[in-house]
Amino acid sequence: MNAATVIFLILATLLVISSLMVVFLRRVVHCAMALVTALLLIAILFISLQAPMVGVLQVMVYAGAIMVLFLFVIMFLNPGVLEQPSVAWWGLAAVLSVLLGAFLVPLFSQYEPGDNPVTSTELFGSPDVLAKSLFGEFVLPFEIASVLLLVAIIGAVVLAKREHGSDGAA
Amino acid sequence: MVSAEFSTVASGLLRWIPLIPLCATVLNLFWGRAWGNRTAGGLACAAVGASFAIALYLFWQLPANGVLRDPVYTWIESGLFKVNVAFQVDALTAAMLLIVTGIGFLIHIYSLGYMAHDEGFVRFFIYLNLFIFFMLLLVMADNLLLLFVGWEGVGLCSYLLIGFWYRDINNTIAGNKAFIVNRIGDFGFILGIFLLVTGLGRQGVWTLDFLELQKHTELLSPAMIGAITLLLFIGATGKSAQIPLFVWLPDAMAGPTPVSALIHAATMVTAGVYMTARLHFLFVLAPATLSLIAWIGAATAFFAATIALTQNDIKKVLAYSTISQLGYMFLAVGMAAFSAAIFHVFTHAFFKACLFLGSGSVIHALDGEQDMRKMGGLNSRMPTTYWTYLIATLAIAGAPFSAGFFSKDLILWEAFSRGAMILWGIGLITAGLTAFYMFRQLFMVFHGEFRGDDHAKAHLHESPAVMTFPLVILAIGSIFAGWVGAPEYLWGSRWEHWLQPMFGAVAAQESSVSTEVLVTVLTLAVVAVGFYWAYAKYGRAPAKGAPSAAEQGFLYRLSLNKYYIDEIYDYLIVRPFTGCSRFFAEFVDPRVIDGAVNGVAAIARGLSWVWCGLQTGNVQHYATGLLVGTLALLAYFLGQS
Amino acid sequence: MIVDLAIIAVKAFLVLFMVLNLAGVLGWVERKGSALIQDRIGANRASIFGFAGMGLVNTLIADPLKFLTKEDFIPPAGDKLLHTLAPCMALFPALVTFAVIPFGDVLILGDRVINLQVANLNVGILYVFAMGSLGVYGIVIGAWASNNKFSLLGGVRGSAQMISYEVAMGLSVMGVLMVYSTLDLQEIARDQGMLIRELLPAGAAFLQPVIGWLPAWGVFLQPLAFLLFFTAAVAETKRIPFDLPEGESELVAGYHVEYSGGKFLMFFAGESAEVVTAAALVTTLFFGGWQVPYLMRDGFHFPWGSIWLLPHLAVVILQVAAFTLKVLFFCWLQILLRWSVPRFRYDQVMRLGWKMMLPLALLNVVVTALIIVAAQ
Amino acid sequence: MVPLNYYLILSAIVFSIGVVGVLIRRNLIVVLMSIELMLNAVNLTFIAFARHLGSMAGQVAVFFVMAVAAAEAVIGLAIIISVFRQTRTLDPQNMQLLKW
Repeated sequence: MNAATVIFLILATLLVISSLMVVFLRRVVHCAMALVTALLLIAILFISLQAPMVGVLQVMVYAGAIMVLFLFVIMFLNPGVLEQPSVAWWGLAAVLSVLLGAFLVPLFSQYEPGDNPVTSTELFGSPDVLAKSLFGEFVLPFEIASVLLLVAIIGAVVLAKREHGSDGAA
Repeated sequence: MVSAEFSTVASGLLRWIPLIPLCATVLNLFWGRAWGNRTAGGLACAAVGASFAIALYLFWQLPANGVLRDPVYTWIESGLFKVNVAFQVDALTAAMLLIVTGIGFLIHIYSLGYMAHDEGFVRFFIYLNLFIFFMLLLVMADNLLLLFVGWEGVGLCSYLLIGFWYRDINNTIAGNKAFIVNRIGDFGFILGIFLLVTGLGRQGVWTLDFLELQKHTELLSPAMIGAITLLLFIGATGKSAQIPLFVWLPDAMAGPTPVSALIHAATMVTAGVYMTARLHFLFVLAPATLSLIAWIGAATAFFAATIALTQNDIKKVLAYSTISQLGYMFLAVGMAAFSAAIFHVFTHAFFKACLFLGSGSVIHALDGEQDMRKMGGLNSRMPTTYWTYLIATLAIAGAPFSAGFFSKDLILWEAFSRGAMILWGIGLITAGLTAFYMFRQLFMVFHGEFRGDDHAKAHLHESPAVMTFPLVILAIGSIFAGWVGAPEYLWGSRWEHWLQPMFGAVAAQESSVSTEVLVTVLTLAVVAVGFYWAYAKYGRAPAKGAPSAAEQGFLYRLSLNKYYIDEIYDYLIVRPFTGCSRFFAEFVDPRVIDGAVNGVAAIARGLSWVWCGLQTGNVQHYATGLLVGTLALLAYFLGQS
Repeated sequence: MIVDLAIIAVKAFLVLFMVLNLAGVLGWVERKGSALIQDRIGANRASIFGFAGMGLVNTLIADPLKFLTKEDFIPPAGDKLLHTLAPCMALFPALVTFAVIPFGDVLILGDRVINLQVANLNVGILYVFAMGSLGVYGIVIGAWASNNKFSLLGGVRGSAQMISYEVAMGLSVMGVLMVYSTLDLQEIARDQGMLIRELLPAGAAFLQPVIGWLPAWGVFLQPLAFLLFFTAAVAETKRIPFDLPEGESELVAGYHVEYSGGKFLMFFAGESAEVVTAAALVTTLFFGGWQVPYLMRDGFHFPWGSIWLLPHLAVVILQVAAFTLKVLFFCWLQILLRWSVPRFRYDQVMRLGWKMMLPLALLNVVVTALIIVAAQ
Repeated sequence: MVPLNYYLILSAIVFSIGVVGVLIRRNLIVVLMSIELMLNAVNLTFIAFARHLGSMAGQVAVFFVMAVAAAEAVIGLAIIISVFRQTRTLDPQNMQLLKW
């Protein structure tokens, strides 16, 4: 068990704990902060997997933009009431999800990594390599993604625009 | 046999002949009410007048034995089968063109006066123009399908115009009757077209073009031709009111009188004759059909004439006389004397239109009274109408040197010279009957003293000039129109020379002029007998008027009630048919069919309710469903590996 | 191995030390500067044992003492944990940003080549933005945790404002990245050592005598980007004229109404640290970073050809000094701004960000791209 | 060098936790956050495989997942806001109008 594995295990435990917090904490803001933590941990895992570009993007996009948006909305609506979970439903859902985990974990643990991983060069995961494949073979999906984002912007504007007469929350 | 095509400057004009009335129809349809009666009526008349002018021009342009063609565009093209919207004018079409547009023009003008006080004025002229359009389509079509379109179109217009005064239910019923009876005929007609297309198609010739058909007739087996011509003739009986489908025409008199004159006397009802003449190259190859046509024609002529003897409605008499004259025409067709048939169409158009318009003038004067027993002594009150009526009566009765004399005589001579003695006899007797009932009508209407009430007597008046002018023109026509077809022993027939080449050389009848003169004299004698009988019975002692049906004999009542044909049809055909359809409508459709459909729907709904419970509307439940499905798939694949 | 770690630790410590002290000094400079601008005597009361001289030193010691000895108040209805975490979240990103900012070229000690930069990321600039975006949390969480309407409003404003200006900021930098075609700040700094004449395409040779002698600094290549970036950076620091989240006049103190003592000090230090960060970024991206004009690794190479060789150590010292001076200049510039410009209205801030800076930045990107393509 | 399986198992666990959140939470915002968590678990798998197979495709895929996630979050939050304006609640159990 070398140092890398130890670090990974620490990160993994932290990640699992924080994601559990996301799901089981009762205050929405706490959930959001737990999720931010989880995202940062995942970003670190990315960087440790020789994907620095994606890792930093992860921090920028998720932690920097999306989660701030979540917080913004949470404060916008500021739902004071805490939810009352129904025990039976909890039980069913929990059992099902545990079942899912019970399916997936052994499946992945039995997965044969095949031959030893490709000894990647120093450049692997660097911005220009990513850019080359992104604007090379994946240029069409890239354009489509841009269209998707445009649609999302318009949709958000239309949805959140307060129509005349009715004054919404906040 | 004519197939030489001439495409002169004139041929470009062809399409405008039908198009102008159509344009008038559309314009009046949208803006007629806004423009008002005067403008709308003027527009309608002008349109038909323009068509008439073009028709005249083409008539002069038309080269001897020539054909003018104007292909507009390709209408249907499926595989080898190709149908154009194309117009053609040859001698036959030219004759029909002149009749349709000329008579139509006069009747339009007449209608201006006749319909002046009707609130449906604009609608009337819209229908009338539409009819002219379809009629021209019919006579100018260069293929059978386009002809059929016109055929159906005129049927539609006739229906619309018979039921023109739709507020009276009887008119609507009459319209329906005409339409339905025509459907029967048209069904036979379209079957005939199908048979023709497939019959030629099997031989590899996919066409309905008349010129093409004429070239390829030999491809068809005689039996096939017989069937085709028979079916087409059924269509003709429907449109031209022959036995057994003549019952609609008398009821069609419910329409306005100009309509009766134009559609149900001059033009539309002769469409059947035109069609047979147009397809003569088929009919001449089917002797059986021809003889059937001849017999049916003769029977119709006689039959209708006997009914006309006793009718008291002024227009009914004319209607039955029309049927009988049509019978003459088909007799000629049956004799394969197509030019004679068309000749009779030509002359008949003049005097029958004149008669109808005259009767219309009378009815107009008596505001709506049609019963001849309430008329009489009108000759002094409305002289123009009287004199024109008299001339037309003479013409139809076949008085010497009148239009009817030449044409009817020609037909009888054709029958005689072809040795069809029985048919000739029937025709001869019918001629006498014709003379009788026409003069009976003349005496009852115009002679003696007036039998109506004083109120009606008070405002008897001659019709306005706009109505009498066409009468005069038509009266002149009824005298001189026949002269173009004079027999050989007189100054000879230009008509024959002009039209005959269309139909190929007829078997030259070897018979001396003397016999022909003899036959003519015999005919005149019979006519004279008929005239005298009428004079004796109605002209001399008009005071007692028509005897009531009661003290008459059985034959009289039989004739008066039109041999109970309508009742017979009603019992034999209509009742069982309606009963059958009632059964289907009231039992089969609601119980069986709807039951099946609703049953299926009910089952589906019942099943769906079972599953509706699953749709809670809660997103998370759906998500759970997704998860369960995923688990199932995972389990399946894990189980496999 | 150990030595490398040691060197990294030393570099990290040095940078942290510098930044925090600079932040502290800024506090004093700010007071003095404001006093100067407002024509009054300021920050002359801090006396230790009656010794009031050396205002800087005194203030440096007195301020923290004052803050740390005050009561640390947590609003009872608030959220204890987050209320405590928030200041750290505010301070942390400002500090770690410096990890990727180069303060000098390589230092060669014997056979060991030391890169004068704490962490050499090949995605440095992105890292900077990532950290900058994390800065929002401090405000938002602090505002929410103190359960106070004013601070909540401040938090909402802050989050909205910072997100808006991050967009304009990132887009404005895009031009620079395209020019130097790298994300590595150290690389960017090195490229700015070139002269413009080395970049000029053959087509624009006639410009040689005019601007050919200029160093290829970002400000010369991307003037518009510099303006936009500087404005956005100032907005990111949430200082006047962009101090809507605090807005004393309408929100009392905005997101840190409920903060006092050490936690407020952390907010305060965080703000100062952000000022320094902004200055450092502007320097690195647009003013050659540690570059001294015409100073190569072995000495000065003037455009008119004459060469003045220098020992390596002197070169390194010159570079670090140059970097520090530039940073100080921009810090001073921001202070000048803060005390001489009135505050925007909130809608004005939003309009400026979205309707003026964003389109301009996009335009800049497009134009730059066109020029680059044309030059090739 | 950490074996690939570790990352896979970790992402599986995180994914399952996210599923739990989606199923049981009665606050739409948290549900949305759980979805983000699931997406990130998948991203982790992508990156791990990319590293293992030495192909950039995985990282590019993550790139696109991020784009989609951003769009999804924006639209989802907008919908949540407008729903909250109508019915002053975030509880999906109170939003059951959309059925037969």
